[in-house]
Amino acid sequence: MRRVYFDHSATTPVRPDVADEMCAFLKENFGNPTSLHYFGRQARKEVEAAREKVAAAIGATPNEIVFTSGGTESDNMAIHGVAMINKNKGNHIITSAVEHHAVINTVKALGKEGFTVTILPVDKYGMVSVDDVAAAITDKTILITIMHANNEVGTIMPIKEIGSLARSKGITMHTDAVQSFGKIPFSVEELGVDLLTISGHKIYGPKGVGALYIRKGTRWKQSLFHGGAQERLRRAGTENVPGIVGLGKAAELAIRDLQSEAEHLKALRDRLIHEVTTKIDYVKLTGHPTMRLPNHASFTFEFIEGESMLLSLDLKGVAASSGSACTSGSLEPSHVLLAMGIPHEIAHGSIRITLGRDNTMEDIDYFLEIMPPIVNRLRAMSPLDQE
Amino acid sequence: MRRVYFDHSATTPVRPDVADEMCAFLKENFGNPTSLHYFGRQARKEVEAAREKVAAAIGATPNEIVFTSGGTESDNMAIHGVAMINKNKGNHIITSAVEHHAVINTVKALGKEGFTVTILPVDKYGMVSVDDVAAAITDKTILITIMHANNEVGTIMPIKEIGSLARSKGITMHTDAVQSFGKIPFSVEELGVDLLTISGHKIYGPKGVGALYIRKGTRWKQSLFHGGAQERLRRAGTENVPGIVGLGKAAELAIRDLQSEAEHLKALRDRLIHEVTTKIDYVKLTGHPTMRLPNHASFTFEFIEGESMLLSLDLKGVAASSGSACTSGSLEPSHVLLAMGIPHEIAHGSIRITLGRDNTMEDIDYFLEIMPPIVNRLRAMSPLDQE
Amino acid sequence: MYTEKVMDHFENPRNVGEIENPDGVGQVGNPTCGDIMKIYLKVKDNVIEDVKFKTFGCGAAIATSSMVTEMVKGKSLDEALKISNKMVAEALGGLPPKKMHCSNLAADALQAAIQDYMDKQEKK
Amino acid sequence: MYTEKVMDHFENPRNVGEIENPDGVGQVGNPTCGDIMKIYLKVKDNVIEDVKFKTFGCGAAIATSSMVTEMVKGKSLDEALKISNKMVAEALGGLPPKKMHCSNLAADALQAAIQDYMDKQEKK
Ligand SMILES: Cc1ncc(COP(=O)(O)O)c(C=O)c1O
Ligand SMILES: Cc1ncc(COP(=O)(O)O)c(C=O)c1O
Ligand code: FES
Ligand code: FES
Repeated sequence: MRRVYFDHSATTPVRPDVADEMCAFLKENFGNPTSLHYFGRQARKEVEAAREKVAAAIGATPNEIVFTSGGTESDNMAIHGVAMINKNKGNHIITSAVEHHAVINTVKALGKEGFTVTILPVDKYGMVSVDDVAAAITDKTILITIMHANNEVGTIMPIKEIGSLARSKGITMHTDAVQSFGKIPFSVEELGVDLLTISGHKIYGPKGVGALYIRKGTRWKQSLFHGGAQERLRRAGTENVPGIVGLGKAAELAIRDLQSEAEHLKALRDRLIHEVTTKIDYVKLTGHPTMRLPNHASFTFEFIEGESMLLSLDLKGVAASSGSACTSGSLEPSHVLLAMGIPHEIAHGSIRITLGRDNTMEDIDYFLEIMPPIVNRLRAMSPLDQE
Repeated sequence: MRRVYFDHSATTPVRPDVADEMCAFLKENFGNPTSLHYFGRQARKEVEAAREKVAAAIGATPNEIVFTSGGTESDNMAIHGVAMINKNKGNHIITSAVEHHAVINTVKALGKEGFTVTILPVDKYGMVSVDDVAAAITDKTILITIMHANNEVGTIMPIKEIGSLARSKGITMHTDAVQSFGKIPFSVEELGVDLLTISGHKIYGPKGVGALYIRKGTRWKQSLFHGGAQERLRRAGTENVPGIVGLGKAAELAIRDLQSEAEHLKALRDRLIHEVTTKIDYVKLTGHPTMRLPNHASFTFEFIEGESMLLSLDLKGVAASSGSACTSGSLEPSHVLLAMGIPHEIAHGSIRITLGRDNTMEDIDYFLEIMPPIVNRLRAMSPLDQE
Repeated sequence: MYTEKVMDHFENPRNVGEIENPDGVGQVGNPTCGDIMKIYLKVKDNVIEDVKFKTFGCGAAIATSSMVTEMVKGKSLDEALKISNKMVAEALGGLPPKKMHCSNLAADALQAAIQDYMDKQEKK
Repeated sequence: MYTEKVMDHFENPRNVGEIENPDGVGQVGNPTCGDIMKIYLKVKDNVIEDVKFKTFGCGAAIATSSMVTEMVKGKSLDEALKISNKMVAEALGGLPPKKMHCSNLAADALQAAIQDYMDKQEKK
């Protein structure tokens, strides 16, 4: 059966170059980078080389990069660490209603520990308004954490404007750039953020490794793991050296190819969006029509439910998702779509198609061929009024 | 130059079988195990197969295994999670003075958050006494966390006795088995513990992955990472699938080969200990003479300092350490040796030789050949009185 | 995550559709919570002669609807009333823990349809 | 982590040993903290004619001791007194941040030895 992978926002295949580098590493260079001896120094060298690559990819200096076990850890570490060190200064945190669970659940947990939380609404495109951020700021605000691009609907947020607002008020700013990194160009300078999260497995790198950028001078403290003195006391635990090497390589390649990839992806995406929304009735694009990730198409199909569409697509070899990989396993409709004002029953019928570097126009054609009959079959089964 | 790796307690090379399996995986099976589609299910299958292997290796059921980013995370997660859920029941935690920093620093941090901490002393062999544990228990005790085998001096603790004591009092028991797993046989049943930590890179598996065993019914809650619903809500963040696969394979092989490895290692170790302590003056074995890990030899050399010995060995191609990899980078003498009553100036002269499956008797001979001149050279440079 | 049986009923659902002038109709769930099941019955001499369903819901919802209709077709109302959600799930070779409630829906829709038939009988 | 220069001085330390009947001796550190440096001087016409050291300490401690002795040999006492820990570290091509204090020790031991010489001169 033809297999088409359309779920690149959930995870990506490891690029062959990255896998090769990691494998060579797994087999040969195994030292613990903390060790003083030859084996340790060899490993240390590679960790620092990877740190330079990651730093270069986002316009940071190597000392500002801390390696973690992934995007979730980076988000937790960023938010908790800023909250803990600033708790005598203020207790107000601003975030948005469409953040990844790694951010929103962390902020909500702090809300139960004496912090005051503002969860900003979004417009119908999933966009946070800079004015709303400005209006929410109080003299107790210590942290603004708003994602760079949304994983479910692909909307790109005005982080640059929010970042400079935060800076002008002396408030620490974090952004989760897990989805935008490697897909749209940016630097931490340009965005004006103090902390920024990335994850390896979303950029054709390995799972189980990520990084947190912490701008020099940011008031932040390590507050998740206690243990050894790794990562200059910013993250305890033996470094995932092959993972870090893979992340470094993946980051380097992602930036090198960003421009050409983006053009390729946009061509596929635009055709997909155009054809789906014109050929199938009662379909809507979710997320912003233009301020969106180049590889991201997401829709709602009325009268039918997301999982049954996904299963039907899967039976035809197409891997898509309905929102985030996390919510695929749950029963509630996406908090992102609800925050955008999409009614429950329509939010249940969401599908996300996220393209990647190996996808072709033939993949799009195949999807366009199989999707209409799937929709028709399920709609024929639906008890909902369809006029 | 001949290169001899004698630092297997810091980290181990990845076994070729394990590396091959991981590489195949890195290149082919890349799905996110949370995804419902084909690619996700393929990954999920492998994660669950690995979980079965790890469970089998310690005599647990698969549901009792949670995958983490390593031993440090497992230790933090175990201790913090038990403390958080039991804080209304009691606030007393018992640990020992020779724990790894991932345990002792976590417990100490809780000590600053309203918990009462008892740090038990050890005897001159680094051993905790069961009577001391019994005497420390109060009706507020909610957790006992004592390591199975010590990383710096190799001493194996009476966990079975402590485990059944804890159980008879209804107190939750955690043990850090990072060093003992795969080296000495045990099951969680036999040890009678409720939580147990293991780490991939100490058993010829990958870095950046570990597991926490949580006995069914244990009062524990996830309290480190907020985010997605992975690992049945016990650990948020996309699973490190290749790492998990590697850990599963490494665990399976470690248990399969345990007996034969142990005999091989003991033969090397015993000759090493015998020759070093008889051929060189003013040397003492640290840790227990018999209740010790089969691959572990650790010494103090009087009048000279550890790092200068390590550097000298390294110049001859021998990789050893002085205590834990973590403390190698620091200036203070090992907290473990001090807790054993070894004076500061002698503790500074410690060396740890931890053997592994690829070491040979020739490696031992080589060490025995180069070590005496190194000791002599450094002692000749030492201003300390040597009579 | 789903058994072969579930996937079979999802891919080839039995008895999809509506019955014109049904003797009983049951509907449970609501679009807000994301699941609606509607079951139509044709009853003769206390035996379910025909049954059809329409479902808005996940794969498990569709499969359990299909299975429940297959299980009751040709059965007496008394037998049909004994069908529990557990029996539906078992007939499908099991459901993932998170999806057990979907089988509730199917059994509930069936009971509602039978109840509707009985209510109508009484009124006659 | 160490520069080649450091490793060279660690492997081939210059001026190791003691001087019999030295004109000045300086010792700093103590075994509890893990570092001891002892420097012996032979002084003639205010010039350091000979210098030796003994050190209990890490690689950096040994290398800085060796370097400091090399730096002062043949120098006048005035020149020697100007040698700071920073100069020692620089002469070695730098030290890791954690090891900067080792160079302190070496400079301190030298100053102590010169002070000892001066004290003895005064008493004469
Ligand atoms: C926006 C966003 N943040 C954070 C994460 C979590 O990253 P990880 O899967 O590496 O833990 C994801 C992906 O799952 C994501 O899409
Ligand atoms: C006893 C012990 N516990 C915990 C750890 C930490 O494990 P990891 O390096 O996987 O974080 C180590 C090793 O560093 C160890 O030796
Ligand atoms: S019907 Fe609700 S999840 Fe299946
Ligand atoms: S002399 Fe103390 S660490 Fe170097």
